[in-house]
Amino acid sequence: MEYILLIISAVLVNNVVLVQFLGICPFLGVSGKINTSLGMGMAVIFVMSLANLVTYLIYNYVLLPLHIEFMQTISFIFVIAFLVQVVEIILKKAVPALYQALGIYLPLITTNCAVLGIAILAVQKEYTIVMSVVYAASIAVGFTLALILMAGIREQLALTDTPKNMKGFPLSLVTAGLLSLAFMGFSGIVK
Amino acid sequence: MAKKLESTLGNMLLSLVLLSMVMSAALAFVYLRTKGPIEAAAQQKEIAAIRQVLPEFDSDPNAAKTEQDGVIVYRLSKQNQPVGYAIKTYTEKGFGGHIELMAGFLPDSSIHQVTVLSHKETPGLGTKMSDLKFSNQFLGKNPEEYVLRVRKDGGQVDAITAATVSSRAYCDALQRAFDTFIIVNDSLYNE
Amino acid sequence: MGNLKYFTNGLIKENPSLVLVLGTCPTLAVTTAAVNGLGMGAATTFVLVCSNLLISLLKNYIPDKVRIAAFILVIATFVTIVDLVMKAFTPDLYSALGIFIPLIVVNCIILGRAEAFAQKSKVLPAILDGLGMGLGFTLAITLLASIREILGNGTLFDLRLMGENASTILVFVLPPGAFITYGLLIAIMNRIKLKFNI
Amino acid sequence: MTTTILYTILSLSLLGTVAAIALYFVAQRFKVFEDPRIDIVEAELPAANCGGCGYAGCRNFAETLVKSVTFEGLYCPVGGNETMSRIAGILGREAVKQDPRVAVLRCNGTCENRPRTNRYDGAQSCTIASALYSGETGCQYGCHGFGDCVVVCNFDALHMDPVTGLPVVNDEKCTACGACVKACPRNLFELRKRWKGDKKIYVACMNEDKGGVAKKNCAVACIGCTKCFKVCPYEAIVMKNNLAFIDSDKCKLCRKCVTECPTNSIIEVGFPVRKPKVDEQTSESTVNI
Amino acid sequence: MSRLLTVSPSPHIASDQSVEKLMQGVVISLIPAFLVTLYVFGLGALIITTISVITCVLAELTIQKYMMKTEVRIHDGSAIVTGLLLAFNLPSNLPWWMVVLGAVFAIGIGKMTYGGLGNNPFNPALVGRVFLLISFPVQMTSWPLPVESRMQYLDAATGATPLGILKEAVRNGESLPDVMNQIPDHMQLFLGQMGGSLGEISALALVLGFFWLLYKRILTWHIPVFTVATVFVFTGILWLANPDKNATPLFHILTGGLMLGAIYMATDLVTSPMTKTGMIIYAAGIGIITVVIRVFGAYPEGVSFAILIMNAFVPLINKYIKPKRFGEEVKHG
Amino acid sequence: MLRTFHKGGIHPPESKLSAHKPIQVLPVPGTVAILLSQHMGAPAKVIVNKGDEVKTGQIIARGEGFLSGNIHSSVSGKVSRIEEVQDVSGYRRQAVFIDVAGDEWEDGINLDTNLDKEIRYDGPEILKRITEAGIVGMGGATFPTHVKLTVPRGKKAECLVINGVECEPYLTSDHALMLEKGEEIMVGIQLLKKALQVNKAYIGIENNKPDAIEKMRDLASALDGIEVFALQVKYPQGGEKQLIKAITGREVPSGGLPVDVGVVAFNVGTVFAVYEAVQKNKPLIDRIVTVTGKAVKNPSNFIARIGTSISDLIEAAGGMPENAGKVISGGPMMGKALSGTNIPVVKGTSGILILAEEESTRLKTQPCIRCAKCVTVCPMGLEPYLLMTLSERSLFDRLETEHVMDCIECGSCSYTCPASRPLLDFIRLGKSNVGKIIRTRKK
Ligand SMILES: Cc1cc2nc3c(=O)[nH]c(=O)nc-3n(C[C@H](O)[C@H](O)[C@H](O)COP(=O)(O)O)c2cc1C
Ligand SMILES: Cc1cc2nc3c(=O)[nH]c(=O)nc-3n(C[C@H](O)[C@H](O)[C@H](O)COP(=O)(O)O)c2cc1C
Ligand SMILES: Cc1cc2nc3c(=O)[nH]c(=O)nc-3n(C[C@H](O)[C@H](O)[C@H](O)COP(=O)(O)O)c2cc1C
Ligand SMILES: Cc1cc2nc3c(=O)[nH]c(=O)nc-3n(C[C@H](O)[C@H](O)[C@H](O)CO)c2cc1C
Ligand code: SF4
Ligand code: SF4
Ligand code: SF4
Ligand code: SF4
Ligand code: FES
Repeated sequence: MEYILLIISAVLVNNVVLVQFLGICPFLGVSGKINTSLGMGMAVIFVMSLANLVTYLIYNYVLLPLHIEFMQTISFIFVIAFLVQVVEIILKKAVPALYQALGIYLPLITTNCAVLGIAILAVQKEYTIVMSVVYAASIAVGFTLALILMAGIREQLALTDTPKNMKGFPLSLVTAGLLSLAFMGFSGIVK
Repeated sequence: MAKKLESTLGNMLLSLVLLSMVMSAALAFVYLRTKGPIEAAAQQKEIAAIRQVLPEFDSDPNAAKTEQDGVIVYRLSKQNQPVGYAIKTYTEKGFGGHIELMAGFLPDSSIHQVTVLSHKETPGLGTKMSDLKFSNQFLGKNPEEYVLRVRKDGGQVDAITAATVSSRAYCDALQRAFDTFIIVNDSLYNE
Repeated sequence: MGNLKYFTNGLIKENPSLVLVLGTCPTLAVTTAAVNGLGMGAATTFVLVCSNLLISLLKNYIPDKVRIAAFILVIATFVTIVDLVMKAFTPDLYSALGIFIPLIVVNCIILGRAEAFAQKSKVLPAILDGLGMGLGFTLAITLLASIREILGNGTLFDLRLMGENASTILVFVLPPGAFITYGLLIAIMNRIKLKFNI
Repeated sequence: MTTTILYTILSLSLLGTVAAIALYFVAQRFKVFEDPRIDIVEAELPAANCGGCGYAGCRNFAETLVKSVTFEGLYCPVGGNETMSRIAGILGREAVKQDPRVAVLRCNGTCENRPRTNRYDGAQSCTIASALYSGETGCQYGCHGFGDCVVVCNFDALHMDPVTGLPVVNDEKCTACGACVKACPRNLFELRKRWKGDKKIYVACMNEDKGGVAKKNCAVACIGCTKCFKVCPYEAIVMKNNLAFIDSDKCKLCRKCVTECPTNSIIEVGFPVRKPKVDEQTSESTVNI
Repeated sequence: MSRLLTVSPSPHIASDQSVEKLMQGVVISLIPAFLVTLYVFGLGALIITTISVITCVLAELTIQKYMMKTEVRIHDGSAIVTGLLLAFNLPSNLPWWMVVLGAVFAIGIGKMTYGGLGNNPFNPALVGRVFLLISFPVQMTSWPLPVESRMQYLDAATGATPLGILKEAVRNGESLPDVMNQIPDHMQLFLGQMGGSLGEISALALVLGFFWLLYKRILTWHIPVFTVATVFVFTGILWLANPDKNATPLFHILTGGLMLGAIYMATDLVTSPMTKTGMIIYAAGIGIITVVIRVFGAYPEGVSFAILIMNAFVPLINKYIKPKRFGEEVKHG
Repeated sequence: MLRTFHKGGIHPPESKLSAHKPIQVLPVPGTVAILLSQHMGAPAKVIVNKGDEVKTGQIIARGEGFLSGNIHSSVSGKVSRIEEVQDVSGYRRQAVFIDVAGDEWEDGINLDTNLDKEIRYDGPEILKRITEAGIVGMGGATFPTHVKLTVPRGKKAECLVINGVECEPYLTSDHALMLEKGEEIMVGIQLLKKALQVNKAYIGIENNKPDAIEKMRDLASALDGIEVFALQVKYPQGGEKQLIKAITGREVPSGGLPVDVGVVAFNVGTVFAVYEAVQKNKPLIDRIVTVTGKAVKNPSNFIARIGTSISDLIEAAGGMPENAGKVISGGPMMGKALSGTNIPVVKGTSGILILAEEESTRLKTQPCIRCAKCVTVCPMGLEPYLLMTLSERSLFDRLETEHVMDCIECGSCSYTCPASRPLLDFIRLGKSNVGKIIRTRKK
């Protein structure tokens, strides 16, 4: 039950993008096409879970014992940057088509503040190692959900005539706002 | 312009390690310089809160401090005359979960003043509990006769409109403070 | 004179928030109050200037292959410094900005400037660029934050602008309001840019 | 106190070392070679991504340029000769020189010249109208006037003239990308050699009908009388299917044909105004180059 | 020939449907519900509806004319429908300026930023309503008592909606059957004797309107029927599982904005799927989310949110749920 | 329960003004212009010269392409010129102009009107006579009938479907034909059955022609293997895929032909032409044309010689109405609007419809309100709103994956759209572009 609530909370109620404001740059950048956003979503799910696993270990087995918690940010970002490189290589070899599609966005996962932010949040919330990973995966699923919904809407909008000044970022942001408005309905389901 | 260093293994290692060392040294230095102030700031905040909820005192709050089930009680005095208790209390029943209050009780067990330390309530709704309009209704009330429950639930507290949940939580935290106060006060009388 | 354009560039023409649309997370998250906007802007500007400075100084001593790693190292250090300093000296602001202070590390603006500008430029332009970008960012998010604070909370820099009991439009301090206000602000910026041919 | 410093330095350095080593090997093993010249060439191209070169965008063209041995058939109409020779310099090759060109409309069937015979009421698109039927006038070769060409011009070089109902080329903006040539279902655009001062002489008609029919449907139609063909001293004019065509590469702008045409279907642009003709009979000899 | 013949591609005849007529049909179908609301809420209802409609139309006019500088198209009537439906989703004692704000938001953000009629992914009226609900939770959740405060506007006496009473009771851990006697019985619910938004109170009037829309072929039955059915089934399961904690399915479909939402808002042509299968998935989604929010969420009512959330899924549904193509199935042996 | 097809379809007002009007013979005009391109494929090759004397029924051009048919003189007289004349699309095409002199028929053509029931020939001979007679589909597509009768290798025809649906509003030529020439049609069906070696034939007639249904049922009951189906009235039931679905329940696969489901379909007019060609040796030189329209004085069904000017037909029906706004060759749903009336009748001309000025203009296009009505009515299960948008934006790859090539151009979508969007205009554009892409890919 605890896990179910955690998952619902992370995916719907406290959606990273729509409520917590993390990972907005890739959310705005990659949400143009449904297929790309699916790929990006999968990459993020993988990287995030892995990142939370590793950062959990580093925090609890290196930083805490040595009393250098203040090194959290710097060590986490290092680890994440490294992980992303690895994922990039795997993708390049294993699924070149996906690699082509995600193009410049893979490196952007490094600067996707959701990955670092969630790692830090998981530490703050003092989750266990399993919960930390489940939390990260659910958050990433929430990210993917938001990304795909957005991509669907944007694909549809691409076939309509939108006002000139609203084209691009403004319309994406307003749409994200309305999505977020709709997701407010889930508030209170889980704390 | 000088030539860039080549990307050889040696150079890469050297530059990264050197940079790491310099940077981490700088960090450690800043950490050590700010460690004191950070703790002091936290202290300062606590003391400031205590000052808000109690009449003037001159004793060191940390001198007389006990803890009961997560509720922290400070006993304050002025010129060795008891001024009252500042009780740092909490509840989990807020709309967003955890809420921390600092409540000041005079020795006659009446409430002197209450202030909110931290919360995760919805802006504009639950946050109104920090407003004087709400918190002033507790001034001078003695929970022994004053029922710390919202009117809906048969108490005497006027809830914040559309934020009954937060109001209830607030009462819950105060009640917890008062319960602790009774125990501590008793034990003090017994001293 | 020539150097001045590095400074003004970030203010309007390549304003990181309103034109490049980078560093969107803090732009959206912390802008519930104008003070937060200023604080966040200042912190970011500090990191931006320091990292631009250091990177442009070190540019010849960092091999290409590890440059991103090195940049991250530098940036992360300054972020941690800001983090510690703010925690020590402005604890209230620190708790309002929360997780978004450590997240300055991944703010795309900073790495972007390091990669696109500082590593190719001399020290002075690098500093000016950092300052301009930082200021542009600060101005933009303070503007956004002011709008949200006024409409959503009825205050500006915590000064009450309306009666205690006036109904404010809560949405503006909630997530949807952030997205929508930001979007409209960029649209207005687009229009201004079009009109004045910037 | 000192331990903290020590630990800090140690941990970060260790992390740095590991990262550096790992990254080094990663970089070594998974190197993907990409010709750096592609970037350089791409930077030289106008980045209009208009496809005028026949490739999918500027980057694609840059790749092709770098790969190919000669520049035969490779030409960026937007950048023009200057760009091409610069790129040739970069790649150490010979650029194909092409005379600068400009689009001209080979139809002068204005509302005045061409009486309407019916009213079109479908989707406002030349291609759709053209697929449906012969058009709003008797001429089945002329401009529909719904501006498909205007829509495709990326350079704002075309607009519809509401009075004539025909598109007008802005010579300054036209880059000869050829988009309009492809878009026009009636094939009315031609990329012609660009002369100094934007001088032009061309047959503004594509009507292949016999003279009588053509003339009936449009006052300025080419009726295929071959007078211009006969008068041209440079053999620049060819006759085909009752229609005259002036080859802009051979034409020397002598303007003899213009006066010869009985239906005024040859247009001259950018010349000083002619003196009013005194004598019809001798006009031929009075016209100088 | 003196007159020129017209030439155009086929077909040369067209049905007599038009956007204007569709919108007129919706307006006509709303008349019964409007009459009920006039009877129940009186003055307030009239004021809110008038302000909402006028503001929507003016907002659209202003934006088209002065900001987008395009052709003015208010004559298509969609702004009137949006205004009406927005009003129907508000309590009758809402201050006038909030109505104005909501209407401007609905049209300005919900519709015109996307280019106007036909382009908006979200239902504009609901965007306006949810905007108001989140911005002014106090005013948006205090409901004038039916009939009693008919002649008042702002200072009407207020009470809770049946769903609000239910939510509060569940939160306090009271047993449902006890609370139920504070709530009008099913017949009253059906006819409209309860507190609530203008248009949602009488299921009967709404169903009447629905039949008119079906008759005029403005709607198909799929979305409303499947939405209500899903809610019925889902709440039925919950009720059977724990009748002490959960209200009856009939209660759920008669209260709140479910009928209004299912018949008028979920069916907005622009923001609903294009195929029958898609519509069924969409309607089921609305039903499920509605119940989840009603039963587990902070808001007593969830229809508006459910519709907006499913609106966001519509492009995906349209992309992946295709009509069955002719000649698609296996060839005849 | 009447049979029909189940996907999509519309109910436009029927407006069959000329129903029950007898077929009148239009007098032979003074000159005719016989177009050389009256079928799907390449124009036929002329074999007469200017100044030649020709007889009625004499072959004047040979169809040499795969989808071409022979063309015969429809009158007797002298070839005055071989020149271009406007066809229904307004473009000028080659035609043989003949100045009429008398009405002398080619030898071997049986001119009597007696019913000739006896089936004398075997399959190949029937096919040969049909080919010679230059018969093409009279249902509108002018697809050469002999090609349809040659079943591709590996496929097998199992039944014949006869299209007497005439679902287009206004048109009544098939209806009139069934009423007056039912017996001949039955013989024609038997001939076609023999040529195709099938033993079942189904005739589909919409329920708004009860007299025709009754008559055909009567006739069929006397014969083996011919069955008449009354069908629910729904456009475009006459589309062969829809008709086959309605009658046999089979769906012609996307991109496939009716023979893929064992069916070959013919229009009743085609069947009548087959009867005349085989039994009477008469080539296809005339056809029934409905002249109709609300403003037309005498909406009528004429039998007219190929090459007659459309203006002659209009004159015969009472002349061009004062308020005529649009003249259409064919029905209001699929017919072609004409830019003038000086256009010769061809083998595919089933009707001339004159719309009044106020019916002629389209309403102003509005933005799509995504009402899904076009999706609902499309008989092919397509999404016209999407196809139009994709076509407008030249997204041809997606158009292809959205099955644009399946569109039968029935126009139901444009008819229904409340926003008056020119859906079919753009879908046609998309089809032609995608068609080009597919063809170049195949090369
Ligand atoms: C998004 C959202 C946020 C809310 N935030 C709070 C809150 O912070 N504090 C609170 O007491 N109630 C909050 N509520 C309202 C409660 O869920 C509940 O409806 C209310 O407290 C009880 O209603 P009443 O106070 O009008 O009796 C919120 C509701 C929603 C939908
Ligand atoms: C290339 C081609 C080959 C065809 N081959 C056959 C055939 O072998 N048998 C047949 O019954 N119909 C054949 N058809 C005819 C079509 O099935 C159809 O009857 C014709 O296109 C006219 O139909 P319509 O009037 O519904 O458009 C062929 C059509 C085409 C375009
Ligand atoms: C939308 C549509 C409607 C049609 N309606 C009819 C019709 O009413 N009657 C008819 O005989 N053919 C109609 N056709 C043509 C038939 O599809 C088919 O071509 C014809 O029945 C084949 O016979 P034919 O080759 O003898 O013409 C229609 C075609 C289409 C695409
Ligand atoms: C059946 C039907 C239902 C409609 N429902 C709504 C609605 O719920 N909200 C709304 O703003 N507009 C509604 N409209 C009007 C119009 O479609 C709407 O404003 C568009 O979403 C604007 O693009 C409706 C129209 C019709 C025909
Ligand atoms: S006028 Fe034609 S050739 Fe010239 S730029 Fe425009 S599209 Fe290209
Ligand atoms: S020139 Fe061609 S494309 Fe342009 S308006 Fe005329 S017909 Fe259309
Ligand atoms: S014209 Fe084509 S797309 Fe339109 S309804 Fe008919 S088959 Fe469907
Ligand atoms: S019928 Fe017209 S308005 Fe409706 S979805 Fe189709 S194209 Fe759009
Ligand atoms: S600031 Fe760019 S992803 Fe968060």
